[in-house]
Amino acid sequence: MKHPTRKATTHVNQNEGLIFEKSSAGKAAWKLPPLDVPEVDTSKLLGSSERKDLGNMPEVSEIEIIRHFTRLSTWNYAIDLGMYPLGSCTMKYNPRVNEAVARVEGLANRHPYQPEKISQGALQILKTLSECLIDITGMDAITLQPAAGAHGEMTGLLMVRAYHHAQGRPRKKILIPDSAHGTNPATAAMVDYAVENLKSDSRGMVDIGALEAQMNEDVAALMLTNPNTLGVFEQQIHKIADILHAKGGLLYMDGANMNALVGKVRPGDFGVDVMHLNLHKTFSTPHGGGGPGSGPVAIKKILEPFLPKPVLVTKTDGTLGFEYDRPQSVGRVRAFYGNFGMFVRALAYIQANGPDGLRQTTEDAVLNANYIRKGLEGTYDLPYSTPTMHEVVFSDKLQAKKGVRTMDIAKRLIDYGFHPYTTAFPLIVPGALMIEPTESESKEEMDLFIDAMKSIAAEVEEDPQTVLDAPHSTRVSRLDETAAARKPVLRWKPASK
Amino acid sequence: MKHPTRKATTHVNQNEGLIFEKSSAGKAAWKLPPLDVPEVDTSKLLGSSERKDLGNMPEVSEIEIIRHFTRLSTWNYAIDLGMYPLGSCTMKYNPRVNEAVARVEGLANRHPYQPEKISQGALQILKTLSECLIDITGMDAITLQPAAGAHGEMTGLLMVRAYHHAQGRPRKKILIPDSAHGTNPATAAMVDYAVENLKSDSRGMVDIGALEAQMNEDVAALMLTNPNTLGVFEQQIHKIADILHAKGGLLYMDGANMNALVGKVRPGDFGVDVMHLNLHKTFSTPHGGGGPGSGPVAIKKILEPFLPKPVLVTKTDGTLGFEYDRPQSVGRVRAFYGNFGMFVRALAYIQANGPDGLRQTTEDAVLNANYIRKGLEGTYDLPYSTPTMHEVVFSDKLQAKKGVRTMDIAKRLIDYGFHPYTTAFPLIVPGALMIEPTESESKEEMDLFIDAMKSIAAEVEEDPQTVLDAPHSTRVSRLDETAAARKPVLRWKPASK
Amino acid sequence: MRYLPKSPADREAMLKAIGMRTVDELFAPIPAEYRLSRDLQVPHQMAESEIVDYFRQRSRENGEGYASLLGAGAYSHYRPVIIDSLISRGEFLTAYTPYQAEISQGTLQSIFEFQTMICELTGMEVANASMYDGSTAAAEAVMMTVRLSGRRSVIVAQSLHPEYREVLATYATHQGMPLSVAGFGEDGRVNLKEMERSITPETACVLIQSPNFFGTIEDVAAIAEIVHKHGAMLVVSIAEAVSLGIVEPPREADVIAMEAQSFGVPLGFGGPYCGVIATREKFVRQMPGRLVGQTVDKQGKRGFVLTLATREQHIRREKATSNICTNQALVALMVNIFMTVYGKVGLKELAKQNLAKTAYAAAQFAKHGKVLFAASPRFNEFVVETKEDPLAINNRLLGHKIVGGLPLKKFYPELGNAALWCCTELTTRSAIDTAVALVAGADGSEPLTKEEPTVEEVAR
Amino acid sequence: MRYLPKSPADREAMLKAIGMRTVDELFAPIPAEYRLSRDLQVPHQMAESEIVDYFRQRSRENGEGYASLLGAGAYSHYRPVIIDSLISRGEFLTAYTPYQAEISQGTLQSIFEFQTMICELTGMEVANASMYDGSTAAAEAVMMTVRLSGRRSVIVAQSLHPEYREVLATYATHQGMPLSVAGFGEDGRVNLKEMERSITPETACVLIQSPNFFGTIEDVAAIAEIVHKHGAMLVVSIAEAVSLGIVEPPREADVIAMEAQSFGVPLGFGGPYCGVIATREKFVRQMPGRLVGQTVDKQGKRGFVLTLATREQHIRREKATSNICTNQALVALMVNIFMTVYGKVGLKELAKQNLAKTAYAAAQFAKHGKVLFAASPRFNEFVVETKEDPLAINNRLLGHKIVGGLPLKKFYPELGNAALWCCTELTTRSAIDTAVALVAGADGSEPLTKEEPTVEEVAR
Ligand SMILES: Cc1ncc(COP(=O)(O)O)c(C=O)c1O
Ligand SMILES: Cc1ncc(COP(=O)(O)O)c(C=O)c1O
Repeated sequence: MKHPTRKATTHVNQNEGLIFEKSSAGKAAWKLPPLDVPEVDTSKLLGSSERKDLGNMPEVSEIEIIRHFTRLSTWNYAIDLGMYPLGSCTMKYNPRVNEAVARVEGLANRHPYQPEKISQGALQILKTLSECLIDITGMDAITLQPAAGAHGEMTGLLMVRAYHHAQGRPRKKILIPDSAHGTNPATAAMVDYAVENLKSDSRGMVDIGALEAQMNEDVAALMLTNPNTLGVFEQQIHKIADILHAKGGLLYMDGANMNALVGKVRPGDFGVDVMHLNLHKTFSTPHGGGGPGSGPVAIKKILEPFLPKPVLVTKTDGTLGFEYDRPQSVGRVRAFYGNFGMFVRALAYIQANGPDGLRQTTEDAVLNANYIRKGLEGTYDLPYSTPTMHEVVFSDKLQAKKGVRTMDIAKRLIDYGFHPYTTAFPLIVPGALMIEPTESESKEEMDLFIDAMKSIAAEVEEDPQTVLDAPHSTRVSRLDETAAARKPVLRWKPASK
Repeated sequence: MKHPTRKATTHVNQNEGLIFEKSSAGKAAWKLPPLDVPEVDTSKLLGSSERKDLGNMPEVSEIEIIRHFTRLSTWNYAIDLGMYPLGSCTMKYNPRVNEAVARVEGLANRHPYQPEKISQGALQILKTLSECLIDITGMDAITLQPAAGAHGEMTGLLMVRAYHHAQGRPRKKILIPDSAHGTNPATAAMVDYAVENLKSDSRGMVDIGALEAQMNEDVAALMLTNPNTLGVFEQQIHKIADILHAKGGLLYMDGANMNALVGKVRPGDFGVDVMHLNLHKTFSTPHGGGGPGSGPVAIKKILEPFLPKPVLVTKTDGTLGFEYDRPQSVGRVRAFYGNFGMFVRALAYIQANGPDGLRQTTEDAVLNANYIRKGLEGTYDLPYSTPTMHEVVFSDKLQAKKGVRTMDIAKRLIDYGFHPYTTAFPLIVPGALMIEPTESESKEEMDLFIDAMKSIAAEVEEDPQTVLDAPHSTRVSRLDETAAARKPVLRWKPASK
Repeated sequence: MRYLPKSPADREAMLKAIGMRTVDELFAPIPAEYRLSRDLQVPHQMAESEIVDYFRQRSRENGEGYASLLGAGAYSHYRPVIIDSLISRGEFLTAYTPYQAEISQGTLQSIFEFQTMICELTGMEVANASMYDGSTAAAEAVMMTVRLSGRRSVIVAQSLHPEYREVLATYATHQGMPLSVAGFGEDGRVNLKEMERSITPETACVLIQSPNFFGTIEDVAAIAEIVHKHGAMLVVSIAEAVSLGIVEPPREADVIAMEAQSFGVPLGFGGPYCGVIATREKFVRQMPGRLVGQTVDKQGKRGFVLTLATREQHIRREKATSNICTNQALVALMVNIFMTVYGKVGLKELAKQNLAKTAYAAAQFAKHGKVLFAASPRFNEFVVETKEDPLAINNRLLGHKIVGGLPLKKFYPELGNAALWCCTELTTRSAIDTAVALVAGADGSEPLTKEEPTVEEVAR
Repeated sequence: MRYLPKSPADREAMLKAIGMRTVDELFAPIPAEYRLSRDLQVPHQMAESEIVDYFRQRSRENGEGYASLLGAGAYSHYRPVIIDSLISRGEFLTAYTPYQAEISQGTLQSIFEFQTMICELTGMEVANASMYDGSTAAAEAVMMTVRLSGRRSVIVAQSLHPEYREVLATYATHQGMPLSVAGFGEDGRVNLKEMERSITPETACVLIQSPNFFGTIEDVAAIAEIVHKHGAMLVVSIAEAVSLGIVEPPREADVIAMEAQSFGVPLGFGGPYCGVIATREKFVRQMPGRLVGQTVDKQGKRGFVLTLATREQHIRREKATSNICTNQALVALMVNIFMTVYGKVGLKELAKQNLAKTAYAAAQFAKHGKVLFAASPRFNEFVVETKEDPLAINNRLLGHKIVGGLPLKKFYPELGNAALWCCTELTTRSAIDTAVALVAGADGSEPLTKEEPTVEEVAR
């Protein structure tokens, strides 16, 4: 490339077919111990329910499986390899001690229905994590049951809905800023609320005037992300809360961006009634290629009766247990007690940090975002000059003149050894470049990122085609997503059939 | 490349500096628990022995360390990535269960000096593994103390030396075939024996005539590798043993190639008096970038008094323990009891295989070598047409005509997605291509290897320069080893100094 | 803090570059009155060794070392070691959702293989990349049929996992979808007549589980016939994935909602697990969750991408098929590796061992308690009714470090002193014998002798 | 067999390609009379779950859960979790010796960093890539001085680890090198006079250990002066690497032979550990073992290669500096990661904690036994002489799941009822107090009360 990068190069990389293409009858990666009870006659036991054939399931050996997945893994980018500046995703370091403690025998391999009296260890973890998250958010109570952020949103809105019902005046709609993440409106729809868009003002914050105008007795709640998806802190936050509360509405906060606030300010203190957290963002549990996550929902007292059941309680004898008799509960949102393994990791993260570490973490996250903003301001268009917290959003306005869009720049970043930033939203910024470095990036790594972005901007001027054709250094070039959607091939089929 | 390979391509790969280049005062990846005893005054306790400064030791954070070594790792080839056909190295699959059991608390974290009565678990492992290896080799006794093959060679020759001393007629020299691995002569020298070369016959086996001529009362032993480094089984093996024994000499077998024999034939049955095994070859313990290994030495009764101490014994009360009172012992060859962690892995490998698995493994290893020989015969010169066991040795004779040597072909293999074969020996084959696939390679992988080798042979005819300049697909091109040796830079130094 | 890659000097230099003097300036946008002036009330910063000790201690307080005969939606199967070796690779563990296909082919191809194997095992045509768990997958599957059928009421089998029923209720009631329950008969299976009676022209679907909560295998064909006759759809939930190795999958279903935890996912006190939805090709555009599809790059090279995203929240917002975003990707990878290890033959043999252990255990329990629904085919669970309260029995078992079956009173008061027991390939004969002896011991009959029963006995 | 990637059909096809009908033909070269017709007498093929159970059982029979106060050449320090996360990556674990530099840069660069850090810590100019362990490293270091000095006799300190002495004896005697021993004085350190007296014009080197086997720090400067005065070389063995964080390294040595096990290597019942040799640049060509050097590729890009191979067996055969081939690479990587984690400041703080725990323990033991060599500086070990036989004391401790100090009778009969105790950062105060109480209990004096001693007491 014209502008050589100090960050990456290319290296020989193994090809690998689909596992089915390696299968051959008689190969096996399994062996069962001898049966210590009598064999049984399957057909006698199962009759017509007996399965005879497992179709095209593969038959391969252990070494082939190790190589298959090891080779596949080398085709991925990962936090462990470098900066992963996806805005709103908070791709921070995933500590290895979290993985180690999550695998401790008595935590990894115990059944959710074993008697509470022999489950005090796990329950103690739920309790301690709950207390930590309650103090971090400044709320009064919490449920750890939701499996992810969106699931937490649903749980939160269900409580809002139950609350208004209990008040005897159910409401119809949820206000959602146009800068919101897609799960917010999708969630509102799932719990049968109408979605009403709320527009942002010129500084990228909630338009107070519009809010006052749109707020009425039909509005169940406002779903606000704070800092919002522009990385901007809603400075009028308390005014917003007042407007809602004045008309009996509730303030829901999408806590996806808590990485900008932990230890510095608490949503509970600025008027939030209900919020979710993403343990897989703020609290360092790994994204694992898309999940699992965990989306605890923290609430104010007024919503406590509506918590999903069961609720963790300390019993009269001082031991911990679950309370199932919760007449006003919205009910269960999933089986068992939530993604326990993520609770272990999140608590380990909190313990490794302590109060000082958490505060420093937040400060570094905000420092990093501002450093990148400073480094790229001028090179890329900054649609909102409002102060930046944990992430900064540029637009491709300048590059678009040359026909280069945010996705092209993103793909080009790959050649420079980085994972792209977020391009999908916020919708209020056409051609958005949404960049969140998190606290886990060193100055060295960020300087390389800034260099890369500047170098790409220069390429856009000198030879845009190089950028439009990117990536050039990957084992596959840009993939045809349109074709994939037009004639979906969603599974492998044997050539013969 | 003219001949595209189906095996590999190139992909973006992270650069990474030296850890020292990332260091900055105040960064840390460590934290100690609070001290539960009083602080101490270091200078008072240590006086002039107190160290004040740790020089240029790095200061970095945990995420930087994870990325540093993860990035470095992606620059390596490995068995987990593909075929590793290094002749004589037996690069077979390293089962992951071996790693799991080696890390079980009571095996990984126990002290070698803890009382024997609470060490029965570890001692039982030593005993069971010893019994397995004794039956596999057909010998009478064994020591697990040596840390690697060469260490085993030394241990074995020390026993040979002690044996001759005990006989009252010390001897001066060791006979070693010209096809032997470098450690054989090096070891003989280390135990103060003169090395006498023994030439091979036209079929690549020991020249019986020469042996008869050279054998006399000065010869302590013959160090024989069987199958030898050509992958050829010494068909006259018993004759060889007889010639030695007739003159009071001993037959030492280098067991590095046991992967060709396990379960099919036992050295103890064909006249071997002493031999070493490489657990990191035949018994699947990982090479780990060069070690650790383990080189047990199995012997016949006559050598038992000379075993290194301590020796594992079953005590009168039925428990296991070590015997230290061994007046004729050659002494210790290392502290403690050997590379215990490797014993655990080797035993797990034997258990996973059982008698049938071990036999099948040997058969597959020999089948694979013969399949490759068949596939490349004609394309590459085969200096010895004697039947092949676990490995096959070609020469670069045909390609040398175009000025392409074995090392060039080896480097070109890298572009085709394979690790090169062994080029360093056997010395009796100028320009050797020493190929050992092991049993761990599938037909698919070997067909790709054969294609690659044929394709390279074709390139040598069409445009040798491509081969001479290889590799082309790696993050660094061929490195200047001469310069490295002429002005050795063996450590990093701060630019300033 | 040891995770933070900055030295004081770095922070200084960066602040300087930004043109600020203090870190506080960075937080100026936050109204002063809300800024936190105190330390958070969380544990003090701990050393790694302290953290490990803390969780080891919790582990010891959590039934470490107890044998368990519990199933009921969470199953204890052996997890091949390579699962953790592979999912621990940073390239899988610390990657995000594979939106950027060119540097995510590893995750994408593995999901494509996952989708394929789920199809092979369930007999469906398409499967998604995962859902939160079996309970939410079931609820989302029901929502799917509501969208597909244009009908809004739902019938759920009482033999469906009670907690799955609760979750469905949570999802459905708040959307004003009428829910009715179809009970089970003497044989522990859905009461067909009762079910048929409750189907109305407004019935979007019937949701059943097979093997059901009692471990009994439902007559899916018969149920499907009735359901389809009335123009409704059939959703089948599968909670014990290993059953697919030996039990005919519910091919007649329109949608299958599965919990794949049995395939290599640790019990983990209830999560994270791995839900999946599989269905027919024609229904795919109403399917929730991510889907990976095959395509080609500019050179025509095979590659994989996330596809049909127009179903999803990040494109369709309030019109999406679901609000799900983050799923259970890494857990799905565990499942994928498990399915690959056992494969075509191993899964069947594994399932057979589960069957054998369970048949043996049921026969033993039958001597000292009543095994309910004994005539119906079952996989690896069975219900035993005892004179004594199962809670009392379980307390006795705990004394022997054995966790007994799940007392059903809580979910099915009508079943009285019944408990749900489970055996897998990991359940040892001696654990079974000990448990049986302890059950017997309290039932008046003499404790079992330890001698092995003959095959005839077992066959009975 | 589940590790073998072949189906029966594959084997058929391959045999056919080779032109053979049966597998036996492949083994025709082996004289029929030697071919094994029976199964090997090894355990039957076991399932992975059985293998795991087998070793878990052995683990339970191996002192699992006992606290230990043993040192003596093998030290229990905390191992940061990331060590195993990183060395478990297949690219490190399953790679061979990095002879093919272009696809081994990961291993090569990490060894280059290892060599650098060992130099920084030891104060030497060059270090090799590793030796088998501390004992063989010491022996090889001695051989090195024999080659360098042209002299053949060796003096070894009696305060060197007794097993290291045994190993040296094995290496030396069979090469006809005279060995003599230099005893230790009242202060537990090398008796300088005795040492000087035994030096002759034939003395190639003096080999000492510091901190020595008793944990006492030798006066290396004084020893070096004497040794060098007589034209001999000084080899210093370091068995407790963590001491380098707070103890001045033996910069006056000509060769340092180290055991780096303390740096992140599990105790593992004695191995694998990590030996390493460090020396001066001018001696490098007589150094055994692999060396990594920096160089450039054709484009001038920095890279690393194995270098100075002309010292090694695969090039020089019988003229090599040693026969070592396979070394301890993966263990050296553990050491490398450990050194990187603790680094410049952490290593010092870690060493300080070891010092503090040991000072506290020694002060406590001093109340109920005689702490020998008390006046000399020590790191984390100390010798306690008791009236009672330490074996009896240790049996009492075992009852409390504590492994007591190493009775020295076996190695030093002259020290009578003395035992060598060790404390590291992992030794808890309560373990120390319990041990002390149990020692005291038998010495007639009343058992210690559990109340914490005051700082004054400890300082005493
Ligand atoms: C602002 C915001 N809200 C909600 C979500 C949804 O959270 P989850 O993916 O955990 O369901 C995300 C995730 O990207 C987000 O960035
Ligand atoms: C034939 C032969 N002998 C001996 C050795 C030396 O064994 P080690 O490297 O374990 O010391 C090797 C190792 O490559 C070998 O191939």
